[in-house]
Amino acid sequence: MLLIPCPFCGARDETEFAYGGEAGIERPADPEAATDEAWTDYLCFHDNPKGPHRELWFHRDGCRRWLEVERDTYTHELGAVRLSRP
Amino acid sequence: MQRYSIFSLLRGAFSGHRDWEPAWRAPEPKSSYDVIIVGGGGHGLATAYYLARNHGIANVAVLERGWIGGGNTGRNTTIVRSNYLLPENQRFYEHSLKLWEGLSRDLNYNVMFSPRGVINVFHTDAQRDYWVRRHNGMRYAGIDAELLTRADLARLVPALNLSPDIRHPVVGGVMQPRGGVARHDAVAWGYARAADALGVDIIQDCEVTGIDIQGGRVTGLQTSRGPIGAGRVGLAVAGHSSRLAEMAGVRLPIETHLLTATVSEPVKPFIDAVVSIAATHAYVSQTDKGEVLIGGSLDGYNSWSQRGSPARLEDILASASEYFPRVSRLRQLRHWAGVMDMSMDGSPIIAKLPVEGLVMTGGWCYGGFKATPASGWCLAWTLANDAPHALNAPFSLERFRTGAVLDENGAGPVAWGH
Amino acid sequence: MADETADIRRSALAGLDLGSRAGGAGGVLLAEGAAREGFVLRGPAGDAAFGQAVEAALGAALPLEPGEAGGIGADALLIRLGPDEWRLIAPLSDDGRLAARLASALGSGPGALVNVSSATTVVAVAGERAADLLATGTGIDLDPAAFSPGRAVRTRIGNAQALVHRKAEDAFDLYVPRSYARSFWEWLEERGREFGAAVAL
Amino acid sequence: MRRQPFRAAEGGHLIDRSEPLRFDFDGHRHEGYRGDSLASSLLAAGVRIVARSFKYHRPRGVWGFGPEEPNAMVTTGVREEARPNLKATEVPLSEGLEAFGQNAWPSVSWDLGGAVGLAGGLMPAGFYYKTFMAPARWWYSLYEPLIRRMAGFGPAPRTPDDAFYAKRRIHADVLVAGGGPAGVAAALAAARAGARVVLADENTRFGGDLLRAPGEVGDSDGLAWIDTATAELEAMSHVHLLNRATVAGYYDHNLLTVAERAGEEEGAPGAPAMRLWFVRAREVVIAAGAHERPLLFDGNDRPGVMSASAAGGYAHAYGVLAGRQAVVAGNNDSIYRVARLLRSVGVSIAAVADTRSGGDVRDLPCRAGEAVERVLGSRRVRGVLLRRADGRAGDKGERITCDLVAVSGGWSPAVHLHAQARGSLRYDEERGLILPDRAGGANRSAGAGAGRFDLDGCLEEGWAAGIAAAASSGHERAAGEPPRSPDRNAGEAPVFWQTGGGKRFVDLQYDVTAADVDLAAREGYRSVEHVKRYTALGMGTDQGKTSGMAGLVLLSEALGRPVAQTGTTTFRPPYTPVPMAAMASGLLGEGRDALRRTAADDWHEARGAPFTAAGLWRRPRYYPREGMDEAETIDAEVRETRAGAGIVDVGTLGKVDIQGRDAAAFLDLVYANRMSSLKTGRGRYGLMLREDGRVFDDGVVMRLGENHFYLTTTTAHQHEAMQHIELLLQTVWPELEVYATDVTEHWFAAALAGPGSRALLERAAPELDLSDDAFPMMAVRAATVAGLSALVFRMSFSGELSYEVAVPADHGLALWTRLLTEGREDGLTPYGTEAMGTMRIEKGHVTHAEADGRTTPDDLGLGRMASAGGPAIGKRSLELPALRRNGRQQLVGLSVIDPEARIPPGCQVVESDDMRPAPPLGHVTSFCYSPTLGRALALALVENGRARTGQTVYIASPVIDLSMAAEIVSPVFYDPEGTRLNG
Ligand SMILES: Cc1cc2nc3c(=O)[nH]c(=O)nc-3n(C[C@H](O)[C@H](O)[C@H](O)COP(=O)(O)OP(=O)(O)OC[C@H]3O[C@@H](n4cnc5c(N)ncnc54)[C@H](O)[C@@H]3O)c2cc1C
Ligand SMILES: NC(=O)c1ccc[n+]([C@@H]2O[C@H](COP(=O)([O-])OP(=O)(O)OC[C@H]3O[C@@H](n4cnc5c(N)ncnc54)[C@H](O)[C@@H]3O)[C@@H](O)[C@H]2O)c1
Ligand SMILES: Cc1cc2nc3c(=O)[nH]c(=O)nc-3n(C[C@H](O)[C@H](O)[C@H](O)COP(=O)(O)O)c2cc1C
Ligand SMILES: [Zn+2]
Repeated sequence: MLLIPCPFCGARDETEFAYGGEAGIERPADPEAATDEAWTDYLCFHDNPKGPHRELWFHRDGCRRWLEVERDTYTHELGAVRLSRP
Repeated sequence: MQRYSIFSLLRGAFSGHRDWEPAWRAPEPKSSYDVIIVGGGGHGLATAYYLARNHGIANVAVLERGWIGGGNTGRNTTIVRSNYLLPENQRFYEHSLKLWEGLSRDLNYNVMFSPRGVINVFHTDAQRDYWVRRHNGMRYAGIDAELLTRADLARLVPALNLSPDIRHPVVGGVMQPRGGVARHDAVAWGYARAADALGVDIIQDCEVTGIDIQGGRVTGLQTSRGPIGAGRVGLAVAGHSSRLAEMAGVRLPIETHLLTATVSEPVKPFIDAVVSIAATHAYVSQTDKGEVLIGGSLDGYNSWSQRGSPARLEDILASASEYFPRVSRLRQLRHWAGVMDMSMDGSPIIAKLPVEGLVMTGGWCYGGFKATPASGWCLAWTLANDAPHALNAPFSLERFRTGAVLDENGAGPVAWGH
Repeated sequence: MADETADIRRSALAGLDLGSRAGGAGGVLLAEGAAREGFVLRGPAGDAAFGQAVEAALGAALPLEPGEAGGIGADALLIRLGPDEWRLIAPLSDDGRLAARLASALGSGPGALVNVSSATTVVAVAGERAADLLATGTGIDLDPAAFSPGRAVRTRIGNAQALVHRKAEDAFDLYVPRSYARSFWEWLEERGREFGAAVAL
Repeated sequence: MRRQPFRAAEGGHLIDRSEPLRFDFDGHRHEGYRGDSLASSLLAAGVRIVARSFKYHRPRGVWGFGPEEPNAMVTTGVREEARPNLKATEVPLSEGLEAFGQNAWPSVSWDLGGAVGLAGGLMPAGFYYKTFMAPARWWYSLYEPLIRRMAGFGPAPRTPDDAFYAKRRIHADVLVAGGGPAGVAAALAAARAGARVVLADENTRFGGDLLRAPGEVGDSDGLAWIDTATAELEAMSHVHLLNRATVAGYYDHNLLTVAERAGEEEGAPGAPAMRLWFVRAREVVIAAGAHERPLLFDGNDRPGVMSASAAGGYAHAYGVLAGRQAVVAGNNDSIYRVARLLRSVGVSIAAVADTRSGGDVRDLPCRAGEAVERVLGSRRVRGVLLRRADGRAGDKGERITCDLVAVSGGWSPAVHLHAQARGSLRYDEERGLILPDRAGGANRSAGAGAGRFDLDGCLEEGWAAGIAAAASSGHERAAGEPPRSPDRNAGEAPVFWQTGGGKRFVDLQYDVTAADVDLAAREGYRSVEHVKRYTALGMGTDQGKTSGMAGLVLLSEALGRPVAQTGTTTFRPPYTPVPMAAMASGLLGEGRDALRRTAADDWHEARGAPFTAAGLWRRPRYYPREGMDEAETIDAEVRETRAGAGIVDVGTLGKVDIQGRDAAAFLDLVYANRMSSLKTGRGRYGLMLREDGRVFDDGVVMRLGENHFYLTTTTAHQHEAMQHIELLLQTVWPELEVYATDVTEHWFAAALAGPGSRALLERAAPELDLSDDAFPMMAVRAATVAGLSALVFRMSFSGELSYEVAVPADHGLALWTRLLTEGREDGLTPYGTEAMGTMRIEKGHVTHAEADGRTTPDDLGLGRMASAGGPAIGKRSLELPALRRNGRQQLVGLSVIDPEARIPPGCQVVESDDMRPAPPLGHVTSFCYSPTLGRALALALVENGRARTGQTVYIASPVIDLSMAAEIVSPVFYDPEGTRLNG
């Protein structure tokens, strides 16, 4: 069970969080202008590395902030964790 | 191929079992093959077998980075069924189920396919409407499906908790009688042996590390045992799909997730059907060896670790104990997890990729074991004809571009939501 | 006013008839805490004007440490729960006065104040084994060195989310969502068997 | 006859001879002492056959001393109370204990299943893959049921385990797994350094190997040192000592599970049967000791063949003679120690056979360079054949009479926890040991578990590990001097495994022989993982603790490749089996899923309403009436509401308070239709899409002030909607100043519906002007209703004139009862979710049955609404070709032609009523009997549905063989002009 160091609350069990997938996916600034390809890239085609991954976690049972977490998807080792909106 | 039968066993008994031949050879890789299949799980091995048997293409190698059957094929809860909602999935999985029904004899290897019935129980009106509708839809697709009352459930699964006083009481169920389980390892081994007998080279401890492409066409593979030339390449690597596709510069709408399964210590049989519980998402069966085999939902985040969280395990075991209270008297023997290829709509991809000669099967989510025969069958067809069969045409990559996704659960483009 | 509401106010635990369960003496006592007013205060922690407005209205500084529960007078609290979130807790007898002051101090500046007085039920857990009982269902470190008396955090305990206010080393107030309160109470009582949990009125 | 013929007159530090206990095994009464394990008391009683093997039903006795036991599997308790698959070595003796040998009928000593063993030749590894294939049906109808009946160890459970199981979460600086000399030293060092320590050991008493064999620490007895050290630890408030506590699993980020058999502790009445600890440790010291390895020889599974250290342990710890006359055989120095221990309790030593050439000891009948070739005796050991270990030709060997063969093949460090943590392993070729290599978490291994076999070394390593672990967790106080021992003999064992041929068992539990491993290798199952799966080696309840290494070496030999290249199978949790009930505890029923109740729930319950689930909430379906069945009652609730007035509890809807400068702009992005144009005091129905264009949620948005909104979400999606809003605010548009607060729990709400609702509300809220002008449709006002401060919205789900009244939930029941009292004379009818559902279907309103995650706004007939707003979430996806194509399924109404017909659940919509396979046109999403229209109605998603209006189709449920004709109509069946909204 992951122990995620929430920058606000401190380290908490994974069960307090909801996962949000890859972090930092840019939403096309003008969706109407985006091609189908660019738009569906944003929707469906995400990074899936075996290794370091930047991802979103929602601290549902704590500060209710979305966190950006660096985590190795193989070892589950954590890197930097920051609030998505400081 | 040395034929297996009760007589060959008797002969073996008299010769002290000294004369059994290897089930498959351990060849050195040739410098090139007409077709190379990457991934020695059930899907890869089945693909090779059907290429040789159905299409006469036997200059084929299956490259497996570890040992065959060691991926999800060797670690799943072995449920086989075709009780799907969407017509595209119904057709495909029903084709698969039909192949299962003749598989042991086809391969001359007992894969212990056991059609003991797959039951889904529901708890609310909404769930009832959904499950009955799904089974009515199966009937219209020519698939067996039944509605079960609580009395039926009590008869078929006496160990099931039908008390009205539990948190989510069971109000009824549906069943696909032809569904069941099979012996997972035997599926890999049986396909391997049959493919090998038709001339396929099964090469273990051979990791693919690169895909050679010239002029937009695949020409061969880089492997831990050196480069190997290939006319066509089929990827059947489950949770590793995105890595392999990336080697060819292709991105996939697939994420890799953790799914746990667990077994109890073995006891005498007391659960004869496969039961899935809608309220808590757990599924329970008892193997022929006697273990109660329990699965649940994903841990819910990208992972290649094959090690699940104890929190999910508590949850799965609590569900199993709630609905099979007697299970609480058993002890948990072992738990493990797999590397799941979760697609963005919960349905698979069996398709040509945007590189000439490169095709894949993947995105199997929770359900690829049951798909093994049909996935291999379709991928072999696609490789042989350079075009998808009608059965797998809907499972294209383009559907994610056009929006024509096959979202069984209506969960949207959230890989872990399916 | 407080009297007038007495007959219309109904606790989420009323249906449990705690009176009939009262009694016993064990390592931990469970009781329903008095109903309180609660307000969610939102606003930019780093904005000096916001901080000053709050301080002016409440007569106490805006707590800035995560989990810090600043006292306002004798029996009201302002707890920092998130980067831009606080919870104001006041006795019913305050009758919205603190909140009204706060609302007018915020004026049209950034920030928000939302009444959530009915949103939680207070469960008081006290006694030698109080922390052990909570530890049957929460992953936070309850060692007083890590979670000292006077502080409050939001976390998950058993089947509910809870705002946990540690009043003393062995006394906690748990603010649990109203609709979960009965299930939570029953879960707590069941887990408390190990400690001979007793119900107090 | 003496009650305990194999109990020495004295000795045994674990037993209390003053307290004899009686127990039954397979129906025979025996006696043992407090402190005994079932295994030690069975041995004391002279019971040698305690189980039958899995496949061949061979007699089996006790092999080991603790959790490594592969053989002595028993069931305790009878019938309802039976607990299968317990290891006799782990079952503490208690007064009146009833235990049974397993896998045998009628008993382990006379087992008819033994006949199976005669056909053993037909059952080599994997035989079932080779047969039972034709005819296909026979596999399932005949062979498989037979195999199922034969398989499985203990009896299937007949009842749930309803003992109390506890759980506890705890944080530690250092968790020490294993309380032998190394572990106790580590715990002491770490605790003295100031670290918060948890020390867990699976036995009833700390000491580890010192329980089995005496040793010296400092200049006193080792166990005495253990007692002193643990007493010191006990006294420290920052230390937790756990006995009978198995560290079961090592998980991510140093979370470990520890299963404490708390209920076994004496003098702890009411203690839980087990307490499952979840320890989050900064550092872990693994001091798990080592498991003794067997030797392979013909008949090595006979009752009477036993691990040497176990035989010695039974003598030392329990004063039990595992036999009268022993041959001690092995490949390392420990056999001499064992032989002396046995002799000290009165076992006569027939021979000590050491496979090595040296090691002659004068006081024992030593046989250097000799090994056991074969066991004599068919049901139990009657002797052995000893032969030269180097297998010289012409050597016929010598028969030696004995009833106990104590064997030691060396030791395998218990690397399980290290490996579970994903630490790597390395094979020490010279010592024949698999050892922990790189750690896979913040942990370190020490003592025998790390390959240090001398007591002094174990203490030293343990101490050092404790110091280091404390330091890594930030505690560096001086810990004093480490304990030392004069025992520096590492007792190394050369790699030696087998002699001769015959039936040599590798995995005693699953009856895997050396020949099976060989066969697997020849058949091409060459990976160690294939051998495991093909033969079942190591898959038993002992998970191969004793057999793993032997299997590995045999396979390596068969393949002619080094052990290091063969590798091990994967070590997985739990270390020893954990009761399901322990894992499940606290999570059954409402412990897992709280049951959410609205403020008026007590009233519904008192009124006898049956409930339905809505997410975690429960809601009343209808309010039963005297002399009416369910359908009649629901019809009455509908009719009375449409004719007069009804009231329904809508407290479960999600509610969100939205404030901030950019609130309006934000809602324009969240909802497909525009919200910024709302006037203060007015509300609007809103549609939230997912980014893929599918309808996600709907509700009403009300503007309470310039920058203040209040919105509702569906009951099902309240948490998801909140999370979605926060995601957008925090990651997509962080620059917006918007505060969203979930106020679902704060508000209770009830809807008054029906033409009579206005008059009723007028009386309840006299200050409120309810005229159409002052309070038009979709307006919101603050008011006092029934003496309570409330918010009143005018909106309608039922299609009638309707008002929703919201009050703080603490006042919810008061509002509910006061309105009902107020409305008594108007015949105000409380109605439940069934009547509500019927009325909304009559009006064609959608719910999640229609918005099922696959439908677009246009599919649901809400396309116009969605095209009204700006570039909100999900809008772009609506442009994708598949979402615009013709032929999508669209929402329609189905009006059943036969007024007597009732629609069953789960129907498909088809073109013909013959129910033969054919692609359906669509399916029913919601259905009801409409008392208003006097026929059954349905909402359905039908291919090109809107264009089919007027066509006749069939609603069908093949699983119950029922179909009926229906006409496709507009989904708004009732009052399409909306005139009734005005009352
Ligand atoms: C816990 C669990 C329960 C499940 N339950 C069910 C169920 O009940 N019913 C059901 O139908 N499905 C179930 N599934 C899903 C099912 O197991 C899989 O979908 C299916 O077995 C996948 O088979 P495969 O052949 O595609 O993949 P795998 O068996 O995983 O084979 C892929 C192979 O590719 C190899 N590989 C990867 N990368 C490379 C490389 N670079 N070079 C060479 N080889 C490579 C891997 O080593 C692996 O052996 C479950 C899965 C899990 C994990
Ligand atoms: N050749 C020999 O004679 C020989 C060989 C090996 C060890 N030994 C002796 O054994 C001792 C080794 O000391 P040590 O402290 O390293 O080991 P130990 O075997 O004395 O103690 C390990 C303890 O950990 C317990 N344990 C193991 N796994 C556990 C788990 N998962 N959860 C809870 N408890 C667990 C065991 O039951 C045991 O009590 C020394 O006295 C050494 O001399 C002798
Ligand atoms: C259907 C099924 C039944 C299993 N039964 C057992 C069993 O009886 N004993 C056991 O040790 N493992 C059993 N396993 C688990 C395997 O030992 C192993 O954990 C799993 O295949 C995953 O492989 P890994 O642990 O080597 O990664 C079973 C696995 C499956 C899929
Ligand atoms: Zn947080």
